Amino acid sequence: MKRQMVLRVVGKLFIPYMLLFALYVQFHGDFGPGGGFQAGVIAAAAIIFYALIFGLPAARRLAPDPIVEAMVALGVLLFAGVGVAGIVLGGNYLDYFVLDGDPVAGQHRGIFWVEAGVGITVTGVMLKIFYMFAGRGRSLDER
Amino acid sequence: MSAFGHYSYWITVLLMVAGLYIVIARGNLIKKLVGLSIFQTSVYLLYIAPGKLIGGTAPIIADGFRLYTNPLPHVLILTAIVVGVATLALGLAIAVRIREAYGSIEEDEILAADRDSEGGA
Amino acid sequence: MMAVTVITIVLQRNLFSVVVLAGIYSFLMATVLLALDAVDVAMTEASVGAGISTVLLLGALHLCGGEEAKPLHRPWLPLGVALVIVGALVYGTFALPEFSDPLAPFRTHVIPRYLEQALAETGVPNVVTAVLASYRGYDTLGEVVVVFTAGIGVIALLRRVPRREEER
Amino acid sequence: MTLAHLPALVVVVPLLAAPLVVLVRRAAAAWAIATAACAFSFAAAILLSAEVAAHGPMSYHLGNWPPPWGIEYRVDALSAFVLVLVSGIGTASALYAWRSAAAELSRDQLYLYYVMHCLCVAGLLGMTVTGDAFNLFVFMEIASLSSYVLIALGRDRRALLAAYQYLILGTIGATFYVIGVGLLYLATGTLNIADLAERLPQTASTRAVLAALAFITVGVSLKLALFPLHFWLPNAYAYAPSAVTALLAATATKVSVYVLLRFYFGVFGLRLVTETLPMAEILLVLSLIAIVTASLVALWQENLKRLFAYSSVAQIGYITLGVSMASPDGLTAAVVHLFNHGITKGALFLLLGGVALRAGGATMGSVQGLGRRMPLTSLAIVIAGLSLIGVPGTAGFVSKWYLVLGAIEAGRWWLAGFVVATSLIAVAYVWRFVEAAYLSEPGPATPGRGEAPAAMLAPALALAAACVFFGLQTSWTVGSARRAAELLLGGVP
Repeated sequence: MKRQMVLRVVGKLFIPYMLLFALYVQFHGDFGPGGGFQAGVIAAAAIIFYALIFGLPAARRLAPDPIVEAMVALGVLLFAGVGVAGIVLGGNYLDYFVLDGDPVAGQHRGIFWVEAGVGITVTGVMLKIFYMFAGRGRSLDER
Repeated sequence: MSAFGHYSYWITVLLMVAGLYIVIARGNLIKKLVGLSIFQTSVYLLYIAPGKLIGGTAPIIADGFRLYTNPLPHVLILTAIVVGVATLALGLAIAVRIREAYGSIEEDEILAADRDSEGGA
Repeated sequence: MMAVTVITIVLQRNLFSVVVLAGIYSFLMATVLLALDAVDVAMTEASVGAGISTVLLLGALHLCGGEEAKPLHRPWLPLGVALVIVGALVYGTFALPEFSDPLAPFRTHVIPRYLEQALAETGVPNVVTAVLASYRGYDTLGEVVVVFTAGIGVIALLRRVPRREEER
Repeated sequence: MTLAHLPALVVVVPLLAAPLVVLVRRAAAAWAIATAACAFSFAAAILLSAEVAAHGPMSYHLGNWPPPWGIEYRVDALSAFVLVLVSGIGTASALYAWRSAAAELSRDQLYLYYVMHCLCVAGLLGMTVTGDAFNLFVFMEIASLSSYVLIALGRDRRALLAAYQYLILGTIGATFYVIGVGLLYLATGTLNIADLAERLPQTASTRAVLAALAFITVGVSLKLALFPLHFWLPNAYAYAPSAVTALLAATATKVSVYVLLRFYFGVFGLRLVTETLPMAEILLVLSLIAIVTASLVALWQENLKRLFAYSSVAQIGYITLGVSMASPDGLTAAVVHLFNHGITKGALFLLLGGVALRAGGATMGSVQGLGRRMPLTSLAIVIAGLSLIGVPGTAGFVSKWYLVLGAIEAGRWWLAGFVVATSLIAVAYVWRFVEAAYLSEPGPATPGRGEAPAAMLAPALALAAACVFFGLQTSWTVGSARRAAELLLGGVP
């Protein structure tokens, strides 16, 4: 795999754009198709490609395990935290209306953060699962 | 009531049953999981196909369109897809562990292995 | 097309081809969904079903090895179960509204508010996003937690354990 | 202000605890967070149940969207009752896990165990309290995915296979449920349970509704291990870690029964369930078969965890028997038994976990002479066993009493006789334990003198004491169950 120059160059060129595309899907979800979940999958796919081309250790340097694991938890916390913020500000759980003086702006803000939470967790989980399966195979081969 | 009006349901049913058949009839743990995801996927069609309006458009509000496809099933199915892939990942993880513990992913062989170890104990 | 793919999956015993066929099946499904105007769902299905699932299945296959043994069971019982379900579903769906019927109950009840007011109430033109993140935001929280559960579950199951597991 | 938010908080707090635990990672802190979250839910559930008893059902609009557009949480007599059971057992099992899980799992898996524990409890609570059919599915999946992992964490390699089989069957069950809900949605256009109940009688597609009823019944029956869909249960219970067995045995199947009750009486309505389709008869026959065969199979088990797992299948039969009567007494019996059997089985499996920890396994061989070596534990097992049989003075008696009353009320004397007769089989398998523990000399597999660690013994003894307490003091359980039964039979909740 390491000798395939073309693949490496193309990969290097493409992967930043894939991540960029993921961000676009993440934040454009309000207007077109897309949203946190799809963006998360695309972002994770970008790094998985990176791992396929440059090897798993390289990918693990790019997105180290502890960070990925923290992402998994932080996304859920962010989402649930937005909900709690609703209660603290005097509304119901997951009430976005109270997040801003203007209800519609509050909705927009709520949706934005919630989608961000979804994106973070999904990226984290997909990467983590991939690491787990791929890492398992490696250690088996070595034995 | 025309047969064509329900055509989409029937395709759904066919896919569903094929998936379920794989799950029940096959002994290979991984193939069972593939069958399971086909079974789940077919449910997507059950929800989404009836929501389509001929002449309608995707549910993104814009000027110039009045007919939209039903958005609620889309939301539900997005959730269902996610649940499906979560189940698949977990199922595969368990299958991998089974393979390591038993050295096989055929249900019959595993059950036989268990019976042997029980008989020996 | 999809039907053909599925039947091939049923008959095929090489797991590698099964997995690839399942990927193709997902892509076909995504196309159908696109034709049904479910853009968000189609996009997810293409990336999840054809992308992530296939990668996962291949990863697992790499760990487990490829061929399926000959089935020992007689297929009559599963076939019987399958036929009963066909019966129940055909029976049930016959009375449902026809394809693209604009007066079906699920078009006149809850939906109109989403379609007419989502833009004004949430400021988001993509109704799917509006419903997903706001009206039914709690479902989405649940969905994220499901993903989270799966992620943590896979960690719990596949992380290398220092202690050798006991076999019995 | 807080009281009004409790319906959401009771679920959200354990849900929030899970990612927190992942970030903390240290086992002791993880345990503290998980236990605190469960205890909070328990307290909230008790408050809610008092509130509901005083002021009637509460409804909570998540995201402040009124149903049927948004998702509604609904607490009434029945769901508050189940909430108390689930969160109570969740707390006991979390306390217990401090020593038990530490002994059965490796150190770096421990915090993951607590994550799954929180998620499982949150999922079950969410299923109970939700008023939305699809939301119920989502939380069902949270609860099931986490329970697959919990079972797979068992030490024995057969735990993996049990978890896999449970995963396949559980997913089929959940998918059947989704198909049923989908059919209902296509027929009525709504997902809110109360709204469904209102709109169902007007729908034109009765056949779709009947098919939905069938799919939901099969799907939920898979989850609640109704005979003949119970294959996954004994292995799953036998090989899971002890604290998990107690948690699942006492809550998971019970919540599924609750879902079945909700749909039968809260959505489809009595007329559709009992008159259009012969559901009551089908349930009755299946329950009877379940009670007899599972009790008989239990008689021959050497592994005590398996023995009581089969006994669970039989006891679930008693619950569905009560459901099938569809009368006030029958339903009261079903709901009370749901609770009483929950605490009884919770106590039993926690105690057996203590035996397994000291002896390395809970088989008939390892409990020989246990009465002398672990006197408190064996005494408590006997008490819980008596409750399982339904001896007067224990919780089990109360529920069987109402079951018999319901049968007599319906003019089915033979059914009342049947309930009493099958209890004799339970006498037989509990006697096997008594015989081994008190009448035999300690064998080579019997543990030495000494009880299980206090952290394990205390929650187990508390539950065993609860078996007696709720056998003598029946006003709260029977009162709640009675109100729940009236609510269910009153039609639209």
